Amino acid sequence: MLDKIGIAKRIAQEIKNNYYVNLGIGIPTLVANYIPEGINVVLQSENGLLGMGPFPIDGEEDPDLINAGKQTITTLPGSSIFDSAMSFGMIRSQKVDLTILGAMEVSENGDIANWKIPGKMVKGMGGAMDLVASAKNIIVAMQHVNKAGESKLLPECSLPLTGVKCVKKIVTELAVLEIASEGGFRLLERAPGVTIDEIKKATAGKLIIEGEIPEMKI
Amino acid sequence: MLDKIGIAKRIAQEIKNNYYVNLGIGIPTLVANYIPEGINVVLQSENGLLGMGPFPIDGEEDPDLINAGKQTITTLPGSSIFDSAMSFGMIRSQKVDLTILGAMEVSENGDIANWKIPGKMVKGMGGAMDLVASAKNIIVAMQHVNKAGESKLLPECSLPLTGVKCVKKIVTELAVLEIASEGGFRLLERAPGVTIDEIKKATAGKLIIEGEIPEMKI
Amino acid sequence: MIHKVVANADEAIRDISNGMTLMLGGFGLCGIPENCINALVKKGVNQLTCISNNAGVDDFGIGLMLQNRQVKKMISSYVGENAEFERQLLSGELEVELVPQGTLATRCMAAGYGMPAIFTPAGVGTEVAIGKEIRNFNGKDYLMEKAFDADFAIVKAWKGDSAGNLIYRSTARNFNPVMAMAGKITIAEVEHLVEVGELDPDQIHTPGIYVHRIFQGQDYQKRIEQRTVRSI
Amino acid sequence: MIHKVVANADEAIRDISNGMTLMLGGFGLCGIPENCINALVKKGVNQLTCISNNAGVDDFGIGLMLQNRQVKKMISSYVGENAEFERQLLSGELEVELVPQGTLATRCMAAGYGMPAIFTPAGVGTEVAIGKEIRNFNGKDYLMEKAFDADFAIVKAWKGDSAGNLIYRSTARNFNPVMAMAGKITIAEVEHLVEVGELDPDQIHTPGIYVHRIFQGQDYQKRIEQRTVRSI
Repeated sequence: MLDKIGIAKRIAQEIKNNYYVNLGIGIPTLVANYIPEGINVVLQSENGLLGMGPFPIDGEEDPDLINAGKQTITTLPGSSIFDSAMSFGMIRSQKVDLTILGAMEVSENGDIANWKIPGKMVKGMGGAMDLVASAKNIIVAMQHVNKAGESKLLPECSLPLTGVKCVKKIVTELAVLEIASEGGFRLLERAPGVTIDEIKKATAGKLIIEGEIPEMKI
Repeated sequence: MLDKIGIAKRIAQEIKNNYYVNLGIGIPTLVANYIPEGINVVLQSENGLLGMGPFPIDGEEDPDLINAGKQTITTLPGSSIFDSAMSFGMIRSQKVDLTILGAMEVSENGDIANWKIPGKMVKGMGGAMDLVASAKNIIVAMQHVNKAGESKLLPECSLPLTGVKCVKKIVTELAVLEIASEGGFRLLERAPGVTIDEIKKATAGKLIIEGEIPEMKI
Repeated sequence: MIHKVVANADEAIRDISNGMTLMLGGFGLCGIPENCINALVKKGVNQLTCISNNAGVDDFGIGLMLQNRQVKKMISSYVGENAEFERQLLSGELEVELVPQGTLATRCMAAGYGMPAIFTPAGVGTEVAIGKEIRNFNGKDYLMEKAFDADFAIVKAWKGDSAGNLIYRSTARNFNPVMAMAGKITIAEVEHLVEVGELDPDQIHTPGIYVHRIFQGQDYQKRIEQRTVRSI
Repeated sequence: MIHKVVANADEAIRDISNGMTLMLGGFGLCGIPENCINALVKKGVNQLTCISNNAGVDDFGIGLMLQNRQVKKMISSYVGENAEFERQLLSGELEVELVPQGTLATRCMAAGYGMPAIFTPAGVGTEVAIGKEIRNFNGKDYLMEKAFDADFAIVKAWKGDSAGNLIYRSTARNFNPVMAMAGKITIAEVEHLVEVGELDPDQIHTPGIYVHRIFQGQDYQKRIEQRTVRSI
């Protein structure tokens, strides 16, 4: 079973050389720390920055320089700044190669819900709806089950949707799965020490298991 | 009867303090030279400049700095440069107070034709269609009759239109006229030494003459 | 050049009245028009519709206007940092229209570019699409979203000149340029007000034609919402 | 950072082939990609559709490609400086689609911003409107105009870095930024190619994400179409 850092490390393996990547808040933000050596990647922050660098050292925080999670950050040589319309312009026109974000629920046809719990939470969708509606490749980083122990991989989402038929891959503490074109969660890899039965038990939606399922290499 | 400079001088009187103005090619360009003292005006050039200055002095031409007529120009303190999309964005959103342009024909309901003579001339509309479709106030600077002696103020345009019901005022070598809301060319002023009969003879569209018609003050 | 300078925030917002629609620049607390917000709180104008990506925090930014019950409706993409906001919303005191962030930005840009509506795939198949026209282009569905219509846009820039030209600094740019284009009247507060001629025309982000009033802001706090540092 | 530098124009245009659609930046002869145009002429690729505000003059710019009969169709707003163009058009050798200048710019921007279509009042009631959907918003008619779809966009900038970030100079900016965003592949030629880190992130007009290939241009002529001076 993976911890958050393990999930981030496994997702980092999905990043290919010369990718432009948008990282959501939470686990996705951690992915930046584990990008393999020799892989060139440019991080896009949808508040208007390409080439996001690491957090600043203490005392060098700049209130004018934040990421989409409102964290103080830095730029890198080659960074560029732009306004919000251009930022989502490049997202809509699919210049961003990969979007990694969290989710409350994912359905077996690739729907995602991550912005609202009716009557309880009204934080808003931020840029998530724009990202999932346009991104060529969307990977979800999340826990396999919620705090009540219920599966977050469902036949259909119960919460208000963020986007439909858009998720390509899911990385959880238990497994790597992809959305099959015919519908269903195709199991690709097991987390170290996790059995297929454990994954079955934690997956409410249709789980597709074909052949040997290898263990992840982290 | 006015010469081109006279037409430009008369039109210059229409420019109010703190106006943003777009000047077309030809007579409209001359208007810039006769803006009254004490009137602040900013000239917009649709290729991407606010705050167009005078032509450069000999030897200081910059090939990167031209107006929409492709003439070498200069900037002024307070100028700004932008791309073509923003330039027409500010035109469409009516931030430009006044557009002055030439015409081949104007109809009595304010239609204008100035971009094409079928089978003969195919230069294109450039920015004229955008300007006439959006400008709050459009003044046409032109000769009252064409080279063949035919009126250019018509019941209906015979040439392909640039825009419909958009011209507000016309200044020719003979007269100042406005488009009446009910249709027709309302005569406002005569050029020095020009009689009403001469204007009538040169105007094919409906001419509205109410009360005394004063002579222009240039 | 046309002179746009006013003395201060109070003068800049003098004719903002009850029931108006305002756009307010900024992302989180970054690049928000602090001086104008404080002046609006002081003036006490209310029943406002505010278009802003976020709603501030409880004791800063638009949060101050919420505390003061000046806001009738918020149009935002993310409002998750504000307990008073959540209370007013759940109690029904505050109307909220949540809009995808890119749609919010593009509806501002559409207003500034004289485009009455735009098409975006964001929100297709979700409750954001309810009641909206859906249109298929090249096999993909898009929502038609309308340009915003705001009485005032209030933005914060780093530098500005007396002709209203603006330059933003770093990610404090965010929504400010698109909102600056979109107000019937646009007010800009700047950290550094300079004379015309001091800004390079090639570097201006918002041309002065879009700005009606500009003033030198005072006492910027520029609060940081999530101070995050790394160990060396 | 992602490295975008290629050796020269020939390498940059290596895979442009017959029948493709190209966008070419510039207004008149100002800010045109001289090096790439010369390389296209040398390569002799033909049956091209060219989207460009103007068509050059007889012996410079896109005029060279017209002389060489490489262009099947021009999509432009103003083509009045080119006798060979007019001859080919009147003889039927050349297809021409004339587009209002603002519509041309905005259809490029729409492609770069992932918007399949835009609305503009330009051309309503004229032959430009023939066959197009008309839509009324707030009492005013607008045409729906589609985003362009170009295989390559070819632009010229003043400075650029190896990550593809671009800065334009003065009115040589014109169509270049909107076309840079719009190509499936975007090629930028620059007067000054610099290392990453030398350009201020706040001053970049075209972020590198939009640019796929960049090279240091050579021997710029930068011809002036209408040299106009004043007496002192």
